[in-house]
Amino acid sequence: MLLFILLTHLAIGVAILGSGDRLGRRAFAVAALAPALTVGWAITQASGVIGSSSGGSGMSDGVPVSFSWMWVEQLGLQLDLRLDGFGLVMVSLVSGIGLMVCIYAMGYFSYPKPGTARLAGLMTLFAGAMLGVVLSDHLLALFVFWELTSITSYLLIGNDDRNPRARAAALQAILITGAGGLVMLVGLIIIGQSAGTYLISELLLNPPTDGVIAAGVICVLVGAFTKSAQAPFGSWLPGAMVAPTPISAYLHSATMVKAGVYLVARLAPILATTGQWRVLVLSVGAVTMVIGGLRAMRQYDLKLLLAYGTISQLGFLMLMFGTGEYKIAQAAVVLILAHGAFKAALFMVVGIVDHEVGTRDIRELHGFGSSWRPTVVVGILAAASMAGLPPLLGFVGKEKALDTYITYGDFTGSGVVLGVIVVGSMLTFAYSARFVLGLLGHFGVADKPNRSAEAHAPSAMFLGPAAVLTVLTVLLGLAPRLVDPLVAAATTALDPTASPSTVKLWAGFNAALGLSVLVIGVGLLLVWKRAPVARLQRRFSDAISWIPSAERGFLVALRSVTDGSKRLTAVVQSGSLPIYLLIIISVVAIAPLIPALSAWSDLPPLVDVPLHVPLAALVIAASLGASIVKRRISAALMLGAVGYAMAGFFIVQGAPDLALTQLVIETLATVLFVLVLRFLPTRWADRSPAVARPIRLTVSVAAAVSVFVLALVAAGSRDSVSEANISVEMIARSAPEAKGNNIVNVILVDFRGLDTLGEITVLVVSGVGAVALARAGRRRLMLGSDAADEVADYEWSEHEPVPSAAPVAGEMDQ
Amino acid sequence: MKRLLVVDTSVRVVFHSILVLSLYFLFAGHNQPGGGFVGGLTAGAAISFRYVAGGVAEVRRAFPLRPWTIMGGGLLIGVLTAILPILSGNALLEHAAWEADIAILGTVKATSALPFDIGVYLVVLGLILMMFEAFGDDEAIDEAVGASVRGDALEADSVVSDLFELEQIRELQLRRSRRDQL
Amino acid sequence: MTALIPLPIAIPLLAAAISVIVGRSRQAQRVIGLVALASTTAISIALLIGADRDGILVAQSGGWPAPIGISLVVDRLSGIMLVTSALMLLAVLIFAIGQGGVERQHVAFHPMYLVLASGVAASLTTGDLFNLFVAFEMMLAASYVLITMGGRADQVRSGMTYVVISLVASTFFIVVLALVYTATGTVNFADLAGRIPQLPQGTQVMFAVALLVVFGIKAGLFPLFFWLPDSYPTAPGPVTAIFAGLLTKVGVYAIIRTQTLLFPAEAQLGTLLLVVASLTMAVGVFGAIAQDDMKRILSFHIVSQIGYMIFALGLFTVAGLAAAVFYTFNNIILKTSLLLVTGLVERRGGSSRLSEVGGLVRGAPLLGLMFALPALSLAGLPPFGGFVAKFAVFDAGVQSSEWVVVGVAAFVSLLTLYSMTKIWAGAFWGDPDDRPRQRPDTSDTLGGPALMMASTAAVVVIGVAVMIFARPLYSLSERAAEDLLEPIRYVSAVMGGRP
Amino acid sequence: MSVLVAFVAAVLVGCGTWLLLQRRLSRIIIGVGLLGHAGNMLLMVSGGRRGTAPLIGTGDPAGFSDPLPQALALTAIVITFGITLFLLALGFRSWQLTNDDVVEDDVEDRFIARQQRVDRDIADEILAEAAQAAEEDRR
Repeated sequence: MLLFILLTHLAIGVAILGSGDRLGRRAFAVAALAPALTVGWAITQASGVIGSSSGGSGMSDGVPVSFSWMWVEQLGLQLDLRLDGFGLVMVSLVSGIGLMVCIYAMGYFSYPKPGTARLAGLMTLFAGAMLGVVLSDHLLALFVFWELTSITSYLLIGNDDRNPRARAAALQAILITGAGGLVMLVGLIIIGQSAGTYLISELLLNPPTDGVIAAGVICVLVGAFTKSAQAPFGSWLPGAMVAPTPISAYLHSATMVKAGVYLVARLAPILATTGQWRVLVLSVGAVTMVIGGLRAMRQYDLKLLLAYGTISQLGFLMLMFGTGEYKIAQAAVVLILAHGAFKAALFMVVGIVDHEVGTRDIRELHGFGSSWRPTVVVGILAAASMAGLPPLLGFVGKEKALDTYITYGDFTGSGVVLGVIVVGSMLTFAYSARFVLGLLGHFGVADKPNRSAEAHAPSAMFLGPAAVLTVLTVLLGLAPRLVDPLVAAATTALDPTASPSTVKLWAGFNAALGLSVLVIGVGLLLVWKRAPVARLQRRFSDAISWIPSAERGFLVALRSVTDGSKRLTAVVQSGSLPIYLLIIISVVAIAPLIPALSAWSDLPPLVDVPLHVPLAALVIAASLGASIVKRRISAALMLGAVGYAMAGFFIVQGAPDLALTQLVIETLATVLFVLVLRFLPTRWADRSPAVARPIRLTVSVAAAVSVFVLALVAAGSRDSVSEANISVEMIARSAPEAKGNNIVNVILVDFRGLDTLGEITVLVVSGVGAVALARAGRRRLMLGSDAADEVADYEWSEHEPVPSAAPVAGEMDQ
Repeated sequence: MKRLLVVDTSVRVVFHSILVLSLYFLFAGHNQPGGGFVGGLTAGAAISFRYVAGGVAEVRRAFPLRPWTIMGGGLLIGVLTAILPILSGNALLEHAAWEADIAILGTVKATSALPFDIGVYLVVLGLILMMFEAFGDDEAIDEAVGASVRGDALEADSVVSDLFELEQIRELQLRRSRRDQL
Repeated sequence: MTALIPLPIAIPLLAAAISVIVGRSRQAQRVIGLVALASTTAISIALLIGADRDGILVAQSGGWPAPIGISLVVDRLSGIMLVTSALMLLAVLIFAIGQGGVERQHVAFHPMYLVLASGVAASLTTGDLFNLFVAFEMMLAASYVLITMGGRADQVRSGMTYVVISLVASTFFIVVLALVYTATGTVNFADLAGRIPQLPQGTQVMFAVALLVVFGIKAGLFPLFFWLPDSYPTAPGPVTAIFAGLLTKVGVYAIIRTQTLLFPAEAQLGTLLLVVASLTMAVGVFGAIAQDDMKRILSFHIVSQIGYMIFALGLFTVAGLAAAVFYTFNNIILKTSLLLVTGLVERRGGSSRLSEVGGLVRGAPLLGLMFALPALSLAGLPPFGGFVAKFAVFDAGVQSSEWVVVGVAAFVSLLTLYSMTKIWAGAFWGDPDDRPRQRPDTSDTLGGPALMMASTAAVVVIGVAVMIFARPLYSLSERAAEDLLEPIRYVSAVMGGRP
Repeated sequence: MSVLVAFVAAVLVGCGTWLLLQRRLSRIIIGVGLLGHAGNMLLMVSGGRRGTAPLIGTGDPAGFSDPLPQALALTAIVITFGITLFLLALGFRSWQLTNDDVVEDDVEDRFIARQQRVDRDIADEILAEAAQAAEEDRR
């Protein structure tokens, strides 16, 4: 069934994509089937997974649903799915919000453009992949789904592909998350190899302690940070806001960006005490939470405000889950639920405003008419939950977070982290208020047109999903007992040793409540003094503007890679044959020479046949001549002379067949050479020598020396091999078995006939090829068809004549 | 082309004697120096005589079969000698041998290596013929060059005759793209 | 079963001979080519199954026992490569027939293509170093003709580079062969495997390096690859596809074969291979980033990915070699499909330059899908076959603690992803109207002629099948790797009872 | 093998390399020819001993020169011959097109090398866009 759910997403997604644009916005109705099915299924599984126990009594006795399928088990690649308590939380987020977003999208895309249905299909595929991430019990299976979410996110961000900014944002997103993914893959391999298993559930029971695991931890965390837009990898998330709002609401606030948090949550109980885990997660989370909050406070675009708010909240979640303390993690579970609900609702409200008013800039909003009241109320409630005001779910979560941190944060630096959380929460309060004030029109600038007052109010269906989520926020905030069993089961799933406590709205007067009051108080102050605060912030950001930002860093990195590539390619890929040959010959000459020198042995006799001496003199003289002469024909004749001298060598050596062949071939080659050379200019001049003469000379000498040494080393090594040459047996078998007296011929046609077969094939090929080339200029003659047009397959050179055609081959007639 | 009777006749005589020599090389190759390669190449040398005497037309007259066919046929014979033994359950290229005592000639040995060598011979012969077709067909070459001067058959290719001037090519491409935009 | 071994060489060759003779009838050539390659594919599959079930298959040509005659050997590695190459050759032939173009216009296309097929099969099955040279020459000679087919100026220019460099490499191969025979007195692989270990160690390493360099030129290793991206893109579309898919990988095969079989552990070039691999990966991918033409981008990626294979080989472990084998055949499939798609893009958009096409995904979504699947796989994104391959390489690298190279590989993998998104954003996204276009052919609703689309789709589907059947395929690669690390199996299979 | 033979092969390789490293195809062909001779020279002596022609019936088989390298050299010679012919055809075609047989540099590579490409890279476009977006964002 687990697999079936995933496959259903795949099937529905592919079906929608396959139908093209025919479905229009109804595609989202089809797409809604998948999350609806998942939610329904999750509800049926809930009682079993959560188990009977309630929060207060400690361990949950829920039984996870699991499924396993081998993919490439030798590599440890297998699909292990497992639905446990925490999985259930994530599934309800992914599919619950997914369902809401699908319904919402039907309203959002009331005037569908081409490509709308594609969004629905890709979103379904994404939902499937995201479910895979949260259901995988196997680290590599998790990675597979993880990357699938990156790909679908890339396609979704860039869906409006004519918009260069969409393409740019998509590229940035996939490069950053892709880079993180790769690093993470290496980390996962390290962890898996040193632990001997990739199963999270097994890792939980036997945490690895190997030395290299510290490196693996860092790698995995880099992946998690990029995915969850943590500093300094967060730059892609604001850019991703070019995607349509339903997509942003779903992927870039509620689900995909939580994948990193999810992974940290899963691994923290296993690895929190390993290597630099806590230092890394907590410092990165802290920086992210504060910077995200600060930036959110400065945005005028509501959507960007929410995006930075999301980054900040993700940092918060990192701080909670990353500790590896189940008490704190329990609070984080509440928080992740709360965040999913209110952030999706807020995005939906922004989408409604954008859709109906045509802007998201708070300077262009001047307050709404009375028909908008439900929308505004929804927005305010959701923002209040984000700000952590009672009695909403956001408050419950934050309160519990502060409380658990105060009580159980007994590791080094927990006090600092607590401080960061308090400061971050103040900022959260401030930007939540900014959102509300913006929605109410407080930032409206007089010289901008007032379009918001008379804008159409959204239809009930359009607002409905946001309203439902907000009602849930209120309801669960008032009665947190409703989620208590789920939270308890999730906590137990994260850490089997956990004994979760109860989630309460009112936990009595304690330090956490005091901090909450402080947060709200300072938050109110920030809001009241927002103008001076903004000035202060601007001055501060000007002061630190010399510090390169993450976006800047990304662009510089990318540009330096592309520029560097061009520069490097310009150098190594010169396009010039002589230079290529120079490099190749140098390598060929020098590489084997180095080991050969170590095997250098005694010299063989200087001369073994006196007759070799005059022949050698002839060869050397002719080959030097061929390299020096300036006339083509002379050079060809010199080459012929070398060939004839070679034939002499063959005769001396006792190889008449070879000599005969050499003689005939040399003659023919010379004739044919001359046949071609008669067309070419008689003398050659090096118009632009590609390789300077000294270098040419050096490489030539090096090649010669190398061959000399190699030949002598090879000859000197012969004695160390005991067996005789294989030709001895050929000589013995030639006459009696192959019925031939000329052993060379017997070898050619019988012993090694396959060589000869290949050889005549080469002759056929080169003959055919030579004729084809030589006659390419007059294809008509050869083919009997008017072939000239299409042979060249769309290459530019064969278009019609261009006016200033360069001189044609006329001079040759002179 | 003006042709001298003496040259013509002597070339034909020489031509045929060299051809016979090449056949000797072919058939004797299994036991003495020679073989398909040397035979074929020698025949090629004979062709070059004909070419000197009368150009490519003379070569065509000497071998009315198309070089394509000769080469393809040679390769076909070669491959068949390689494959046929497989069909009869032997190894690739496994040769059979026969010996017979004939009164006058003494013991005559024939092996199936001979057809293989014939294939080699034909391929080499065909190759040489093709080379003369390719490089020796002066009339056709003149025609092609003429065409390129007139600017029809080769016009596109001759445009890039000055490949060395990159800027020119760049300009060409730009002009072409502009033309396409119009 | 052993009777089948020579057929992947012989059948295409026979077909090539007939194809030369019937040159005037394109229809007959097509039938001959298709029948030959289809039967070759079937036989290759049978051989792979046989080699996997019964162990290494050996046929001695001419019936002469090794090392007198030439041994033809099909072990698991050869079998895998044979099947992959046969499938690709068949698919690309169908594509070429669908395209018309050079296939229709040129008498010599079919014979040359079949010789290429035969040469590839010969290179993969031969058990003889000199015969490997001949097989390479068959393959290369055919590739020379195919790459210049059409005789355009840019083809002649790049053809010269390609032919001269290949010819120089072949000449060095001859020199090395001569020296190998000088030192050992044999050219048979199995025989060499017994004799080379007797040589002084310096000589062994000398031969190992020399063979690596010779095959490295064909495989496109740094710094020997520069000819490759200059020449492949100028060939006619289907030819580029098959070259990109097959030729360099045959070089890689030769490197794997010789380095594992001929040289004992103390002469193996582990570190050198790892260094070369890193440089090849990096320089290749940097080159790809600098390009604008799809064909050239993909050509540089060929180089880059050769680096991965050599990296995995350089580990000399079962995991490494299994990864190398898996990566290699998967890469053949991916590269072929990507270049076939490029051919379709070129047809559809009128150019393969990213600056001249755009927005194809709207008019031809199927084309987009057929690009996206192999491209994602090539970039190593899960769950595609390329991911399994990349994962296997990483896994093996981590096992051997080669951190630096794993790091380079990961970085290169990211740049590959960037490069693929660049093609995607350039050719498939964006507004086609603001780009200079040439002769766009948007007549087909599918995205191209049915036959071209079908054959491309078939290759893409094979690529997807690698993902689905990754488990049996990886097991097979692993068994092939075990064979490679136990050269004695190969030697005893070839030499029989002989020492 | 004697030092002399190795030296001759070395000279052939040196001269061949010298000829290869320039732009004329006809010189390159000659260079390749010299390299090929070097290979054949080494193959010829690779059997390790000189002897009489390996023809059965002409003498003692123990005194034969090694026939296998001869066969290999023959194959190599013929193959090199075939490929050289093809290379000649390339030169011929080059003459048809450009009236010369110079091996030119790759145009595309030169464009990249000179940073002259007028078409802006897609990446450049996207990057510029992203930079602008980032700038606006900064306000």
